[in-house]
Amino acid sequence: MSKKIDINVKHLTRVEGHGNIIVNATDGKVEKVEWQVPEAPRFFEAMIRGRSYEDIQLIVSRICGICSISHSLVAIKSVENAIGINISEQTDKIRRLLHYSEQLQSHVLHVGYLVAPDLFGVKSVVPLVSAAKDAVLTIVKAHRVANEWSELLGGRVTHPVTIRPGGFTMLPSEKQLKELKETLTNLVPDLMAIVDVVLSVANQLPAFTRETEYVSLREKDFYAFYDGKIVSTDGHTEEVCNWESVANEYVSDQSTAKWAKWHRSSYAVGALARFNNNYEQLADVAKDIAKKFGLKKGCCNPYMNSIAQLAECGDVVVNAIKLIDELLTAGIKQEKIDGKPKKAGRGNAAIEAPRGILFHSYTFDEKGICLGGNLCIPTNQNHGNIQKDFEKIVPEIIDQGQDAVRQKLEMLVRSYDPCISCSTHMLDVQFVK
Amino acid sequence: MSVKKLSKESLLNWVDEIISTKKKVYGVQKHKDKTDRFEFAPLDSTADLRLDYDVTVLPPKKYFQPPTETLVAFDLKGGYKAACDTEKFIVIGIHPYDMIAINQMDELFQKDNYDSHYMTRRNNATIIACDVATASKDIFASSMKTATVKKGYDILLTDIGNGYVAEAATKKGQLLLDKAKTEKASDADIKARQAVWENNEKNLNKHPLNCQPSEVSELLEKAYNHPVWEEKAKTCFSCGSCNQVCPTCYCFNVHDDMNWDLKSGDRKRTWDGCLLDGFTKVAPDHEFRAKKSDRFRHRLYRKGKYVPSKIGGQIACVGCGRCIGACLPDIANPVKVYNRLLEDTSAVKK
Amino acid sequence: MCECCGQDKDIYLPQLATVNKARMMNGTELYLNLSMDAEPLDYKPGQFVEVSIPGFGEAPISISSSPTQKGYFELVVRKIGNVTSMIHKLKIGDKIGIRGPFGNGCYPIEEAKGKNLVFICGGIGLVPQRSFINYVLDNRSDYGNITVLLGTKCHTQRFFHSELRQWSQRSDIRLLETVDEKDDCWQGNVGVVTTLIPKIESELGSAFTFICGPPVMYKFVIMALAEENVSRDRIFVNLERKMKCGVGKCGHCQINNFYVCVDGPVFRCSELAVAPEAI
Amino acid sequence: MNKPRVAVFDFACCEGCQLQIVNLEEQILDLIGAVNVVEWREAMSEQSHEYDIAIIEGSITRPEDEEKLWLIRSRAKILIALGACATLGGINKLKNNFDLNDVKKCVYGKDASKPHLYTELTKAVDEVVEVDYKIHGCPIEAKEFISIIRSLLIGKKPEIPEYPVCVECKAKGNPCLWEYGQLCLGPIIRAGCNARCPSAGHRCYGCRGYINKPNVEAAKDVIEKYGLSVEDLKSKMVLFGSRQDNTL
Ligand SMILES: Cc1cc2nc3c(=O)[nH]c(=O)nc-3n(C[C@H](O)[C@H](O)[C@H](O)COP(=O)(O)OP(=O)(O)OC[C@H]3O[C@@H](n4cnc5c(N)ncnc54)[C@H](O)[C@@H]3O)c2cc1C
Ligand code: SF4
Ligand code: SF4
Ligand code: SF4
Repeated sequence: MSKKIDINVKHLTRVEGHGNIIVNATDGKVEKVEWQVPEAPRFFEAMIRGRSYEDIQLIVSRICGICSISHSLVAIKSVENAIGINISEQTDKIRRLLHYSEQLQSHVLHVGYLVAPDLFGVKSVVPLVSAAKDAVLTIVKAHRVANEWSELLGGRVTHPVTIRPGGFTMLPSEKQLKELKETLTNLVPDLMAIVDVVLSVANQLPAFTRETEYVSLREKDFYAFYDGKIVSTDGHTEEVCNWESVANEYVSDQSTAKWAKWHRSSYAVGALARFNNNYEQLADVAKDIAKKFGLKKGCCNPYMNSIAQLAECGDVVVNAIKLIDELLTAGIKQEKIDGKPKKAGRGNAAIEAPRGILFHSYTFDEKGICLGGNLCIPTNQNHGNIQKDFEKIVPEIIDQGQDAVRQKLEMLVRSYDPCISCSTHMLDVQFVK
Repeated sequence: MSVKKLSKESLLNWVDEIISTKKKVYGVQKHKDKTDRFEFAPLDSTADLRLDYDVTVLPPKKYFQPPTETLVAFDLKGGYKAACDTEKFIVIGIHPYDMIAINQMDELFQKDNYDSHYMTRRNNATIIACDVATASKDIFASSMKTATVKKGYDILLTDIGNGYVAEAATKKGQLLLDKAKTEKASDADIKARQAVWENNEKNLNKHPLNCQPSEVSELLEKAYNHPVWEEKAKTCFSCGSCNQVCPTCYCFNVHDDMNWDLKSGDRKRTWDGCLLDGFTKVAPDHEFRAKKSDRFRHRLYRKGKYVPSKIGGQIACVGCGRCIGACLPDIANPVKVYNRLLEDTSAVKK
Repeated sequence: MCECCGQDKDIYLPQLATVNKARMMNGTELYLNLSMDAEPLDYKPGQFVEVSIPGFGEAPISISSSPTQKGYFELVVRKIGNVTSMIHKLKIGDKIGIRGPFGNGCYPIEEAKGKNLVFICGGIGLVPQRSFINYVLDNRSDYGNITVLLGTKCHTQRFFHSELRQWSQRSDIRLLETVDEKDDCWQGNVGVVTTLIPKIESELGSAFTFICGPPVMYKFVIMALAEENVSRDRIFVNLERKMKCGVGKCGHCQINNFYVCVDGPVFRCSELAVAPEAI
Repeated sequence: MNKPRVAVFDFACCEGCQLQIVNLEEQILDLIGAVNVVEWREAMSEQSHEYDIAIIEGSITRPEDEEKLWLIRSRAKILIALGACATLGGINKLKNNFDLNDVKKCVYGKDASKPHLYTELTKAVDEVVEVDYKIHGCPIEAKEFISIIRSLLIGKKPEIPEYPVCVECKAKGNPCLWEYGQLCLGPIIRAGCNARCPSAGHRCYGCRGYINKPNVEAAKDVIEKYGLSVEDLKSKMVLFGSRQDNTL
C-alpha cells in the first residue's frame, strides 16, 4: 500500500489572518506543496482615493491591528514626504519612541503567545498558564508594559490617535516619561526571564537552513527600525523612493495577497533580516541574548526569526531609555503643528514593522487630496519565501510522518510572524493519509 | 475671625507647606493638554497654582460629586455595604460663583433625604476660595449676584495687588491660616478688598440679564409655551454638554458593575444630563420627555424656577458661563433665553 | 450607623428582606410576600420601595399590601427588563435588598375619611391601589362607599383572582370589571376602563377618585371624569416615572417642579395644574 | 452553572479588536476562568462547532463568508458583532463608494479578474444575520468589552450607551476641540470609548457610529459657523459611516 501524506490546514491558527498549508505526497514523493493566502482582500489602495491627507493615517492604520503603529507612522512619513511637511526633532524622537513600543509589544505577543506554545508542545497559551504560570505572567507583564507605553504616546494601543501630519496632538509630560523610563529599566530582568524560558525549550526549534536574500532598512545612527535605506544580505542598496523596484510585486494564484521578489526568486524580511543586515548596531544586551541561542549574523534558519525578535526586544528597551533621556534633557515643548500641504506630488516612505520592512507611497494634489497610493506589506514580501522554504523543507522531513510535517510547517509559517490581514489575511494546513 | 494680609511670597510659602503636609490638595492650574485653559487638578507644586485664572473647564463639583463614584458594594451572598470616600482634602482657588453653586448643592443634597456620600466629601473638604481676578469671556456672575460670596468657604483670598487679603470663615480655616506668615490687614487693605468686590459685582457681566435673577421664576410662569423653546432646540444636539459642565447640575445615573468573580461588584453613580435622549425613558420604551425642545425647556426651568423653589428662591444659574462655551450650536446661554422672554412679555404688556 | 460618615442612614444602602411567598399570578406578574430581616417596613398606602438585585440594579415597586397587615408586605412585579426579570427568579427563602419606603405623596387617608371612594385601575395599576383599598376595608367604618373600576387588556392578564372574587361578593365594596379584548371565555364587560365610568355616575359627585394605570390612560379617564363634573381636587393620580434613586436626587422622575419619588407618587390632580408634563 | 462556550471568528478586518481581548493582559485569565473559549483562531489551535456565544469580528465581503456566517448564526445562542467592521462595515465599507471593478483594478491591475480576488459590496454583520449585541469601536474598548461580557455572563442585557461622545469628553474635563478648529464628530457619535480621541487631542472621527437620533441639521449649522462645509463633515463622517450617510 502506498503511503500518502495529505496535509490540508485550512486557516492556520495562532497567526494574524487566514492562511492555508497544502501538502500532498505519496511514498515520500512530494506532489504538491503550497502556501495559500485566502484572506478576504480589502482594497486599501482603492479606498484612500479622494481622501484628505489628514485621513490617510486613520484609514491605513486599519490594515492591521497588530502593526497599526507602523502603518500609521509610515503613512504619515509618506504623506509628509509627498506634500512637503517638516517635523521637529522632538516629533521625530517621540515617533521613534512610539515605534519602539510596538516592536516590543508585537515581539512579546509573537514569541510569548503564538510561538511559545509550539515549543512547549501545547495548543495555545491557555494550557501554558497551568504548566508555567510564572513565565506566562512575566510575558503578560512585558506585553502590558509595552501596551501602556504605546497608549501613553499614541493615545491608544491599536490605531493610534495622537499622530498626525506635522506632529502630535498630545504630548507626554516629563513626569510620565520619567515614569516610563523607570518601568522600562525594571523590565530588563523580566525580559531576561522570558529569554531563559524560551532558551529552555529552544531545542524544539528545527535546524533547517536555506540560502536566502534578507532585505531590511539600514540607518546610520540606529539599529534600523524607523528609517533608513533599503539593503540586502546580497549586498544591494536602494533608496526608499525606488522601493517598487525592490519589491516587484506580482499576483499569485495561491494568494489574495501579492507576492514580491528582488534578485532571487524570493526574499525575506523581518527580525532575522534586520539582524543579518545590521547586527553590529545592536545594543550589547541584544547581542548577548542572540549569543545565548547561538544566533549569529548570516543565519539562514527561518525558525530563528523568533530568536532575532527576542534579541531585538533587548535593543528596543535599551535604546528607548536612551531616547527618553535625550527627550528629558531637551525638555518637552508644546509645538504648534503646521500640517497644511505645501505642494502636490508623490511621497514614499519605509519603516520596519515588527515583521519586516513596510512601504507606503501616496500621491496628492495641491489641496492634499489623495490621488492614489501603493502599499507593500512585509508579510507579502515573505509569502514567496515561505513557499520556497516549504519546497525545500518538505522533502527533507517527509519521512517524519504527517503530524510532524504538519507541525513543522505550521511552525515555519508562524516563525515569520505573518500578518496576513496586513498582506490581506492568514493560514491553514491541509494533509491527507 | 480676623482679617489677615499675606504677601505674595508668604502665600506661596504657605501653599508649599500645605502641599507638603496634606495628602490631597487640589488647585487651579493650566489645563494639562490645552495650556490656554485652566482646570482643577492635584497640585504637586506651588508654582503651578494660578489664582489669576479666568474660569476652569469643569467646575469643582467634580470633587464633591465625582463623575463616577461607588455608592454601595454588593456581594451575592453577603448583601450590601456602604462605600464612602472619607479622605480629607483641600481645594484651592474656588471662585465665588462656584462656591455659591456648592452652597446650593449642599442644601439640595441634604434636603428631603440626607445624601451621606456627597455630604461626607463636603465635610471632609477645606475650601480656600478666591475672588475673581480675571473675567472669563462669558462670565455673567454680576447679573446673577454671584460675583462675591459670603459663606461656604473656609478661607477667602482676595488679590489686592500688593498681596492677598485672607479671611478665615471657619475654625478649620482659621487653623490652616494660622500656619501662614500673615499680618493684620490694614484699613487700606480692607478697603482695597471692598473695591475688588464692588468692581466684580458690577463688571463680571459679559451677558447682562435684563432683570433681577429673583424675577426669572415669575417670568417663566408665563413662558411655558413660548416659541423660543422650539426655535432654539432645533439645533440642539442633545449632547448634554451644558449639563456636564454646569456647577449646579447634579442629576445622575446609577448602574451596577460586576467583578470577574460574578458574585460581587459595585453600584455606581455617574453624571447624567436632562438634555440627553433617553433620560426619561422607561421600560418598555416609553419616553416621558421625548421632545428635544421639552428637554431644552426643562433645563432652563430647572435653573430658573424648579430648583429655586427648593432653595429659597435663589436662581440655580450662577453665571459662570461655562455652558455658553460648551454649547456648539450656541443655544445654551441662559441669559439670552431669559432676556428674549423678557422682551416678548414686556412687548405683550405694551 | 455608617462607620465612615457617622450618619445613621445611608439612603442608598439596601436592607435585606426574605421572601416568604413567591408565585406567578398570570403570564407576566409575580406576587411576592416579603419580610424585612431587621426593622419591619413602616409604610403608608401609596408608598413604594426600591428592590435591589446585585449586579442588575434597582426597580421602584409599589407596595401592594395594606399597612394594616403586619409582619410582611406584598409586591407585584411585571417582568419587563433586567431587574424585574431577576426578581421573577426569586424563590421562597431568598434574600433581597429593599430600600424605602419612599414617597411622601401617599393616599389621603385622613382627608378621605367619611367620603365615598372610587378607584379606577388599568391593569397593573391595581397593585398600588390595592394597598389603600385593603386599608379602607380594614377600617371600613371610617369611609363611605367604595367602588373599584378595573380594566384589563385581556382576561388572561387578570390577577388577584380570589381577592377580586371576594370583593365582588362583599356588599361593602363594589367591583366593576372590563377587558379590552373580547374573548369567549370572558362573560363580563368589554371595552376600555373609561366605558365603566358612566355606570357609576351617581357615585362620582362627592367621591374621592383615585387613578392608576398605564401612562396613556390618565388623560382619557380625567377627561371622562371632567364630563361628569368631578372636581380636580378630588381626583388623585398615582404616577410613574423613570427612577434611579427614589430619594429626590437623581432627577429622572422630575415632572416640572415635582419629583415623583418625594412629592408623589400620588398627586392631587388640581396640584398638577402647574405641571403640564404630568399627564 | 456550566461555563458558557465562546467562539471567536473573524472576517475582513485588521484583527485589532481580537487584539484588544489579548490586551486584557492579566484579566484574560479571569476571562478564561469565566468562559470556556472553544475556538479562537488568532490565539489557539483548538476548534469546535459547539458554542453558546459567537463573537464575530470583521465585515462580510464574499459569498463564502456569508455562508459561513449563516452557519455560525445557526449554531450560536448569542451572536455578538465585535468592532466597527462588524457593527458598521467599518473602514472596509469605504470601497462601496467606488465601482467594484474599478476597486479591484486599482489594487490588482490586470489580475483583477482572477477568481480568488472576488469581492462584493462590504456588509456589516447585521446586514447578513441577526445580531444580538454590538460592541462598538475601531478598535473596541477592552473595558467596555469586559463589562458587556460580564453582563451577559450573569444574564443581564448589557447597557450600551445611547448618548454621544461629548458626554464622556466633558466629564473628563477636556476643552472642546471645535474651539481649536477641529471638526469633531463627538456630538453625533455614540459614546462608550470614554472620549478616546478627543482626550488625546484628536477629533472624534466616528468609529462607534451615529447615536440613535443624530441631529445632522445642527451639525450643518455648526460647521457653517466654524467656517467649514458640509462636504467636510461628510467626508469625515463616511470614514466609518458609509452605510449611514443618507442622513447627511
Ligand atoms: C413609583 C413606581 C412604582 C412602580 N410600581 C411597580 C409595581 O408595583 N410593579 C411593577 O411591576 N412595576 C412597577 N413600576 C415599574 C417598574 O419600576 C419598572 O418596570 C422597572 O423599573 C423596570 O426595570 P427593569 O430593570 O426590569 O427594566 P429595564 O428596562 O432593564 O430598566 C433599567 C432601569 O431603568 C429604570 N426604569 C425602567 N423602566 C422604569 C419604569 N417604568 N419606572 C421607573 N423606572 C424605570 C429603572 O431604574 C431600571 O432599573 C413602578 C415604577 C414606579 C416609578
Ligand atoms: S447654566 Fe450655564 S452659566 Fe449657569 S451655572 Fe450652569 S453652566 Fe454656568
Ligand atoms: S471635543 Fe468633540 S467630543 Fe469633546 S465636547 Fe467637543 S465635540 Fe464633543
Ligand atoms: S472618540 Fe470617536 S473615533 Fe475616537 S474612539 Fe471614540 S468614537 Fe471612535
